Amino acid sequence: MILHRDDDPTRRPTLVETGDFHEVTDIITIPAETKPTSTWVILLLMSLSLLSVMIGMIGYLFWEGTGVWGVNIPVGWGWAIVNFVWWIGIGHAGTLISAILFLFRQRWRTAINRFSEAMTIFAVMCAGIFPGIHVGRIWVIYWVFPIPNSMGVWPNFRSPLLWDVFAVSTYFTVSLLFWYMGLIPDLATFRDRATTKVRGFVLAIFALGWRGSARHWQNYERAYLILAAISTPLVLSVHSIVSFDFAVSKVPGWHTTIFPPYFVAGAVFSGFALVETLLLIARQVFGLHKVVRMHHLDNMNKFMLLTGSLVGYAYGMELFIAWYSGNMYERFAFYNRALGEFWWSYWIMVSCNVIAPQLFWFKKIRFNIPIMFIITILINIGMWFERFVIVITLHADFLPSSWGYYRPTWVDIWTYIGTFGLFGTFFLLFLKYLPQLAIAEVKGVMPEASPHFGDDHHAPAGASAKGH
Amino acid sequence: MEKTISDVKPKVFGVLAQFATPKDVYHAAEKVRDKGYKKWDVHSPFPIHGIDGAMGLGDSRMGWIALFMAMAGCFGGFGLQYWINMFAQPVVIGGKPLNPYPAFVPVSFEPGILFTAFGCIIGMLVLNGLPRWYHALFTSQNFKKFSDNGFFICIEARDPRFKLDETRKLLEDIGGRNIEVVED
Amino acid sequence: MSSLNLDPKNTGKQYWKSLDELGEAPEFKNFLEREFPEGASEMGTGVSRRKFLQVMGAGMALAGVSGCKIVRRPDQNILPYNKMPESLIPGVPQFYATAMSVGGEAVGLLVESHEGRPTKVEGNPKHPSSLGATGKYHQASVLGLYDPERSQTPVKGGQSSEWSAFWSEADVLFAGYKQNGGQGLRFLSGYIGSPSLAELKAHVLKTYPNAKWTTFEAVNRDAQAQGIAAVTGADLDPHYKFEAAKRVLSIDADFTEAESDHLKYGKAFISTRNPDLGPEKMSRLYSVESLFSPTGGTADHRLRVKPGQIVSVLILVAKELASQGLALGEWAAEIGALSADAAGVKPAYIKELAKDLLENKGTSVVVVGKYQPALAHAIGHVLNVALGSVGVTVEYKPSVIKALNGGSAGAYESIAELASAMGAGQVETLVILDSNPAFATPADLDFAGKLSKVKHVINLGSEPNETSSLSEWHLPLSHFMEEWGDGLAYDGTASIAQPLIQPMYSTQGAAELLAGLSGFEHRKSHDIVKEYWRKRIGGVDFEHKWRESLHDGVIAKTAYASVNPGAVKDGIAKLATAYAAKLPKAGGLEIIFRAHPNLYDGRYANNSWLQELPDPITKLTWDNAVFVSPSLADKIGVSSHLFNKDKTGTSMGEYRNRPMVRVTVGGKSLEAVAWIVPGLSDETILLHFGYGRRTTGKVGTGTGFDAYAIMNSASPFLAGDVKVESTGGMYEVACTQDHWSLEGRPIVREAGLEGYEENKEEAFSEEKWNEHPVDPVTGKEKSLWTEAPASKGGDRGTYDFSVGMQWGMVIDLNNCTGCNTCLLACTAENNIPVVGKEQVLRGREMHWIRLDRYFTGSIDNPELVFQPMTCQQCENAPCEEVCPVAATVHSHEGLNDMAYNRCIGTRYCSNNCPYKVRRFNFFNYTNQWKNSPLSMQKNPDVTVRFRGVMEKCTYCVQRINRARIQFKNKGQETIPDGAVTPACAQACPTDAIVFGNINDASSRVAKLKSHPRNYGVLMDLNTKPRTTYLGRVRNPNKAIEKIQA
Amino acid sequence: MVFPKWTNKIPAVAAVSAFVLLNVLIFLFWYWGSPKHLNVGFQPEQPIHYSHKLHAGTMGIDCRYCHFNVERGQFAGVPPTEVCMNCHTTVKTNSPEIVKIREAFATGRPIPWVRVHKLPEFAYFNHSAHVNKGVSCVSCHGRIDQMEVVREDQPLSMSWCLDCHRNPAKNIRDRKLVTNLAWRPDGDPVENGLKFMEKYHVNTRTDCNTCHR
Repeated sequence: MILHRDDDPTRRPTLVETGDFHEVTDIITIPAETKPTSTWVILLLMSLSLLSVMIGMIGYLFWEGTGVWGVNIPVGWGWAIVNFVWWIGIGHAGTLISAILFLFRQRWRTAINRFSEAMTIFAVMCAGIFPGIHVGRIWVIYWVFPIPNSMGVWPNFRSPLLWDVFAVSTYFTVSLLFWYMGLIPDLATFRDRATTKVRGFVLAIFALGWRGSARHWQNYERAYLILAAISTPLVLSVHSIVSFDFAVSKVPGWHTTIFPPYFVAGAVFSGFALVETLLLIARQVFGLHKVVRMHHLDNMNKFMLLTGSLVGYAYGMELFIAWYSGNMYERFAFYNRALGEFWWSYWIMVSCNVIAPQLFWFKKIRFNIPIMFIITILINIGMWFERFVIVITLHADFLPSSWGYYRPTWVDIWTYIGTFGLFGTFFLLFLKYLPQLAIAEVKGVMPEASPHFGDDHHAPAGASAKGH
Repeated sequence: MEKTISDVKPKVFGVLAQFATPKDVYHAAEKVRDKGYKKWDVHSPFPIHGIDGAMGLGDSRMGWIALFMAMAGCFGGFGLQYWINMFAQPVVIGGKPLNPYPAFVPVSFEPGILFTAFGCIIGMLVLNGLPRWYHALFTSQNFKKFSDNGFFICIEARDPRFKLDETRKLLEDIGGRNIEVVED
Repeated sequence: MSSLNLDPKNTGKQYWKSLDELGEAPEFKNFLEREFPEGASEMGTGVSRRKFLQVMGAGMALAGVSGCKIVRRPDQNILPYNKMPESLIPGVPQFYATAMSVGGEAVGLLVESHEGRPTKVEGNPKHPSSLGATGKYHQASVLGLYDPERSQTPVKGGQSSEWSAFWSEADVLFAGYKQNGGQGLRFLSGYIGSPSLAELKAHVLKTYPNAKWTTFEAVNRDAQAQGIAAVTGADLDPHYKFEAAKRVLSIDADFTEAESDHLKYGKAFISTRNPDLGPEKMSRLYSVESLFSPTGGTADHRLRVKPGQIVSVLILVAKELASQGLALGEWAAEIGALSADAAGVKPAYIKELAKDLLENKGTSVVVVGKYQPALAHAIGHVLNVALGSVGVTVEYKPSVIKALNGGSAGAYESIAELASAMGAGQVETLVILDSNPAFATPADLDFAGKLSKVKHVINLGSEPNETSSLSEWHLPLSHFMEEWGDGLAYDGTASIAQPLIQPMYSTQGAAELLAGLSGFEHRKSHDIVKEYWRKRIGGVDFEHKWRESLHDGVIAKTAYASVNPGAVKDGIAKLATAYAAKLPKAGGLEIIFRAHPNLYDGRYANNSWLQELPDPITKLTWDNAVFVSPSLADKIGVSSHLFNKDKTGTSMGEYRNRPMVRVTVGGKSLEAVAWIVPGLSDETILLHFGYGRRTTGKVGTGTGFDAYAIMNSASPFLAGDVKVESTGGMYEVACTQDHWSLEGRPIVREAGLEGYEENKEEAFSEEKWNEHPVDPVTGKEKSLWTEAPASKGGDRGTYDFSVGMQWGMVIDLNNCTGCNTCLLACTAENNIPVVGKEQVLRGREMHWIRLDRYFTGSIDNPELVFQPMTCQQCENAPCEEVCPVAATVHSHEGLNDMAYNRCIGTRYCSNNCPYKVRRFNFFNYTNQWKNSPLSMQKNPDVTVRFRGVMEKCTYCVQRINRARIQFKNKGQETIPDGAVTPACAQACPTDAIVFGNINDASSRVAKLKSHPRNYGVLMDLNTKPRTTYLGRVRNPNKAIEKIQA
Repeated sequence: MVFPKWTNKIPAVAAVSAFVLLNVLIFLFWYWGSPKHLNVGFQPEQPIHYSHKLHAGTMGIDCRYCHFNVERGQFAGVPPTEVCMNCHTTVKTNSPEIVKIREAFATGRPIPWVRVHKLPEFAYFNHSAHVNKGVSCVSCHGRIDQMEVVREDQPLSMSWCLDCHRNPAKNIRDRKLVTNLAWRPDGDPVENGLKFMEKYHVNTRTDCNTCHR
């Protein structure tokens, strides 16, 4: 993405029209300081009710056993794993956006990084639930951690599932730290504007007594840089490892080396889609038009076009290799995906993930809010079906005698819907009570922030804010 | 003279001056630096590009901490796996050798990342002496602006060159406004 | 861990630790209560204490906390014997010989008993009808013993009562009959297979001269007896000697599955199927049938004809033989006179078939199935005589059934006579011994209806059923493992059936009842049996003989001698007219009725093992169905609901509901679900009777459809003029294998004998069968790793599969007839739970062995192959590497160990298993054993698995370890070949499964592993399975192959 | 709002105390939570005050007189009441404890001994396999011959089993001496053990199926 407009530090980034730091502070903090809107309250109530549904479903699952799901032999994994991979995939854009764009000094990232980081954390929470509850004996799940015990037994580090445990928990922790670190200065801002005692107290606690000292900033920036630097490979590793759950196995249609890059691309793809979906809503609800500008969305659309095409390429490549390998089991697996009993899921996947994003070739569409909104939704659906298609490959593997069918139960369905409640609840709380944008960073990328501002004789401030 | 000042109760923490823009505070900082002050600091709502140079600060030590933690994580992770599979629980799994090191890569890599991340945030806090919920500067109402649009320089009384009047004078000369003596 | 964990409240009776495992023993409950309160939090939200206790109750659940006990273990009692039985070593099972009779034919058994609990049935090698093998019914019988819904007390008019009450009434009633000589007194029983009982019967009839005794079995050999008698003039049974037969013509005879003595026949027949015998010695089986029988599946040539044409085919063969110069003796003319219509059967086929039989004159044999009319049996006999088979491949012995039951009338005639007598009100008292006429009789008799006309119905039976509900008195019958008895094998060999356990409830044996009813003397079955045999074999050393026969399970020298059949002229002509009368008119749709392969005539409907046992051909469980051929399905417009897209099987999922059809025969109609069976002759419907029980236990009630409702006593097994149409209704059918086709995969490998002879090494090699043989390039396996045997480390990390005992298994596909016995044996040995229809529908059956069935060739007239598929114990096991908690790892002896108590249930291992042989406890299936005598059947040497745990075949590792300890205690390090036999291999009637130490070059299994027919499934995945297969070799007749082509 | 000065000490204090607390917790769990502590020393009240100290110790009755299945069976077996009666029809017939036994014997009501040594149901331990290879009773049951009332002497945890199965030598002795609880080898027990391991072909197994089936 070449963003000439932003890459010239001497020109005002189109990010914010104002040159006044105080105004920026106001724009971002006021929504958090005013009373919640009724829309927000309604949304929160809806989310909470869904959340309680999820808790109920999980309780029922604990009580009765895994059998309440549609899983069976041969299809030992069902919606639980599909949802897990889907959520974790969504969780990828966040940290990736903030980390990679940070490393590439993409200043427009400030428009979305706080959002996407938050989203990452909540998405990973939703994802993390599933591996936890999908095991048969949940009360001994702690055996997956290498804890010394009087049985003298240890986990098996050859298992991709165990890699998952480490990857996902690491990813969640690091994302949380990354996010919180970014929050510290902004919490200080909130603290210093606090009007009520309680608010001031709480914020003060979490602001850790930040006082914007240059000496602190120095360490802070370096630490942040390193975090960004390690988060990038982390993001790539996490979904690669998730893809190992499939790629390392022997199942035809799973056992393929293309999975890691293809999963990562897909993850970023779906992640961007959901970020944009939420961004569009937030933009509407909280009126952030001034900071979240059209061309940011444009950039994201371009990015989705790219990753979408990557995913499409992967689909094609899978088919080609299956044919080219000459392996009868592989061939059948893919024939069966496209034309077997689950053909519909395959074609939903293709049309949503490959065809839909191609519309972004057209500038008109990249700048059309409603259409891009629909497309992002489609992409999220498509990416869910991608995982479904992969998992369901189990229903017909090597021995025809063992072939079966998979059908979800109402518990499967409601557990999945319930996770949106979890996500929504946290996300709404975040939107309301925390800075939706990184205040310090937004200020930092304004021309006025430069100690050499105005030394040279460039176009006056504000000029470049208009147009494009 | 110093004596008397230091005897003043409550004792002075330092002198705080506000500046209008990053530019002003940047150049002011250069001057304070040239005067040879050591125990002083700049406070701004966001990191000002090159301010550490202007203040004559050395490089941050964060990198070394991170490197150390990364190593610890990686080798710790691999070591654990190696010990378990070779000694604690030497069983053949899937017909693979007891030490299938390629399989150990993920769980060596992830702890590396995890440790580094903790190293970064904890290291940053420790180096900055945070969390520090009480600080003399918080007693100044004006200082609250640092997190909004205020740029401050504070020269602390701990500095050997600190002389209340001179220092205040200096800050005035380099364009500081709302100058106040912050007491501890 | 004492096994003597008695419940303090009852003395003497022995329970075992499994009751603990199931969380039953009260002290165990509070043990848990006090042990795991903290654990409760691990259970997550909404789990009540009670549920939590159940959860923690099961064995492995303890694993969750065994590592970190929270509080000191509270008291738990050990209750020792007062006086300990001699020879009982706690923890060491004992075996007792006994015998079980089905349909009047006894098979000798050895029953395994743990501290007095019968847990497992094995065959008795000394018994001629078993030879060490068992059938389904024998394996399942042990479950019947513990069936919680067994009749436990006498019941009068629905009210539970006492034996004393019964006797006080009966004595009065029968005192009356003593006066009038038993006027209006009738007895009804199935075939009596017990000499002592037969004697009692005679005694009864002597006591009540005017009483009549009716014998009825829905499944019988009347036609055979009639046919043979007609041409020999004597009541003889044919005894085939397949071991000597080179050419077998089977006329609808399922002699490896359903015919008398099938266990023996199976063994003998299979012994001739080894291709290494070469073209001269290897037998060839021609099978003429309409339905697809397992025996038909093993045939080299299966001729698929309409039911009505089967006899015609036989006639044509006879005529063809005659025209080829075979002398049919005194029957030549009669046979010449017979008319035959076998439209659609190529004359050339018959010609070649006859030629082949003739060429092997003296070593060929014609076998006729019991469902075929008398005429067929007669002709069969004639041909055997003419072909000089008598004495070589078939011999004749007096009929056991006739000897013990007498009577010339067929079963259906007799029951019809009884029914009409009842209808006419001539029956005042009807004593029914262990049979269920109210259900298991053709509907046209309306037996149930007529029972109401009988004043006193006394019914002795093992379970409440349709008949008992209509009886005045229902008396509980003892299980054969609770009661002394005796029985005759098909060849007349007598066995004493000794009990293994005291009657669990107040039950009695038939003998005891009869004794009571006849002489008013209440003798115990032990005395009855022993007295009888004292009379029979008596002698000074009787006691010795008695103990010997108890020990051996057979009474020496009691087998019948074979006799030379006489020859009766124009017997055939008579039968021909009778046959012609019943023969449905050609061209129309025909329906055949058969006993259900698992439920027999319905008597096993409440046996959950048999209910969940897949039908050998269709793999249906929990239901029977109207079987139609693919083309007929098209015709009646139900195929779209049954076929999957490309007709490679019935659809896997889109249509979980299957179409209902209405079958109308002779005015009566039945609505049942339709199911496609490839290889069933067109224009034919096959319906199994035995299902559709109206009154039985929870297990059997309401399963399947009652075929008796449209059967006709005149011609019970075959009827013409059938209408069948789709009702539009739907019904869920639980099928465990929807897919028919092999999809061209090298899983089951077959070859013709010739091809095999030409190049044995090639015939089954990877190179020939695999697109990607194990190694296209270098001839070695490709592996990224130095594999286990080479890997070293730690103190015992060295695995070397070339040293010590290395277990392996070979399954000979030539031997497997798909009889399912292995599957039941495994269920009994390894505490495998039954999951019920709903769970099977979801694809969650728990059987460790999957008996795969594939159809090859055209969908209308395919060939059939079976392949027992169970854990292959891969050396490079894909399941192991993916388990996050190392719950399944490899043992030094090459076993793929599954530590249930370590499993957390991610199901990843199952996903990654290319053979899909792992089974998962989706629910707490073992709940079914709680508070139930069923728990007493469980094998104490095998952990009872709990919800959320993966399980699979272990090669019966508990048996391996028992043998290991036994030999090690003797100071012997290695277990000799044959000392360990897994349950499946032990039960297999045809020795298809061979198990042993592959490192011992002299072991059977090692020899087979090096056999050219030996191959592994999915070897190209480099899983190195320890279980391999011997390829299937058929011995087709080239000439006939040409004709078919 | 401005926090008081002392709040600045919180971080340091918190850090230190958290560290300490964590270690204490781990230690406590390690100690109090392990079978070593939970199982060892379990000494329930028995229905009859039978003294192993007296019978096995003072009078020196061999273990196998009562536990006669130990060399043949999976279970050593709690002796049937008749075994007690072998002697006590004549010996100390009028002691109240013996009276209890006699009653039990007469009524045929078994004596509800309280189980001391208990493995979970999924663990299969075979006495004969161990005793015949020269593993002494004392290795698992301790000095029963000195116990007035039987107590659990060893943790009987899985890792405890593994310890011996990995290095059995020090627990192997002459088969004749397995029931001699007092016996100690003159020399190094390991050396002595190795000798008999050789003799009895002791090769312990650590495969899962050794104990779990």
